[in-house]
Amino acid sequence: MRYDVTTGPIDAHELEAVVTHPGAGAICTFSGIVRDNSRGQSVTHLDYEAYAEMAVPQMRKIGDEIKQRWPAARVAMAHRTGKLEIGEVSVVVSVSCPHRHEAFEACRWGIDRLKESVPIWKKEHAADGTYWIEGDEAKPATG
Amino acid sequence: MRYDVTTGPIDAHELEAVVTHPGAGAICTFSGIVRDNSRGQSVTHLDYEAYAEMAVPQMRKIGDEIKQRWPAARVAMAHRTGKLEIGEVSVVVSVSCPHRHEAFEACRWGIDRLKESVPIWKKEHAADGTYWIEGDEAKPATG
Amino acid sequence: MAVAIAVRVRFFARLREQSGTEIEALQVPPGATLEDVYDVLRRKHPALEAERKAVRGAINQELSDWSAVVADGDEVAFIPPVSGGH
Amino acid sequence: MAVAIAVRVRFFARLREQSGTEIEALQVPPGATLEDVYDVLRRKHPALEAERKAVRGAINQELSDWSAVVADGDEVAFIPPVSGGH
Repeated sequence: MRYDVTTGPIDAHELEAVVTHPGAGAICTFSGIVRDNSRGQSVTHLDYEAYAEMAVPQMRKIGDEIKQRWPAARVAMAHRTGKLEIGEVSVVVSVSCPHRHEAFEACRWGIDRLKESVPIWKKEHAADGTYWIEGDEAKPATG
Repeated sequence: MRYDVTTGPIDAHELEAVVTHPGAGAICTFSGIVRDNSRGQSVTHLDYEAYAEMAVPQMRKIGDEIKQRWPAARVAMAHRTGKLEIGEVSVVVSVSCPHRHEAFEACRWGIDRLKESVPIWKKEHAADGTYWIEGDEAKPATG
Repeated sequence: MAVAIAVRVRFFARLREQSGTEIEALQVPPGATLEDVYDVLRRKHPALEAERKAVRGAINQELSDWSAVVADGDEVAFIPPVSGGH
Repeated sequence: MAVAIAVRVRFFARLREQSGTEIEALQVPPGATLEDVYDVLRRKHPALEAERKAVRGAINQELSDWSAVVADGDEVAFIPPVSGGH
């Protein structure tokens, strides 16, 4: 198990190495990437900001819940903060399980939970201005 | 798009690099790993054998079907052949999409189709003997 | 008997920009709730989000109700909704 | 008029082990179907799988019905079910 909030690049292979073990037949790894568009606007870059002291325990809680639902699962997750350019990896969730369908389900459940509950915020620098993305809302940034 | 049958190690990062592009916000990568057990028996290693001239076109067909179902998807897949030790990667399917749910669905659909339709066979060297795995059946090997 | 308790307040993301500060020390009366703390902060930082449902409070890194009472030495954080996304 | 056509036969996995060969050249009468070809091969290699539903035939890398007719120069393959798995 490994849960990181980091300003440096995320190495998905490192997370996969954490979840690999001799009983694991399947690894599902999700990577979130900075896209060049959002809300119909072109995006130049993003800033991610985290409440790290709360985010890491929240990630651990999600990992513990995954292990309750899929007892054989092993989990690693990392989220990057700071300025990210188009094509850079913002978040990775990697889950191993004995079989593939449970690996897919557990990984997807993990990233969905992370996105809705881990205190990390995205500031979008786009053609139409700079916005904080809060759920379905984009609110003008003032900083 | 990239479709490989290879005797060397598979580099999942290389496949992810193939599917990454500025419009992709999500990459889902599945890796199949050699497990240390199967059918309740301990496994020492596997041999994979492919009909490569048929397997690669079949993988391409699966990739084309993914692009019909998820038009924004990009796909890469690779399967390794020969002797594989516990913990080694036998197969990787990587799919990028604008958003994560479609990336998960397309990737899962891809590995499911690959497993049921691409002519690659698994020979299991286990505590109770050596078997060819054909669907749900394990048939004694004689070679 | 204490006439005030000291908390450390942290702001994040849009609320950090509105308050103009990342972290500040604050004294509040004993028995103050998260809501009371936020009201004090709103008076200090008038640009701070007025719509209460766009803000969550956390005490010592745990999301807490607005009626939760803060204690001396607590870390209190005010955070906007997380990004979510698809 | 040709009295025989030449095909290249390939065996994989368990069928390869049973036949003891990976690839062989075979002459069959014009009009021979995949089933005819397999029958010829079963006589040459008695250990080859008898249960027809445990075998698929492919002509030029395309899965084909047992009734499909082979042509001169075709690559004919006999393959077991793939591994599937969960």
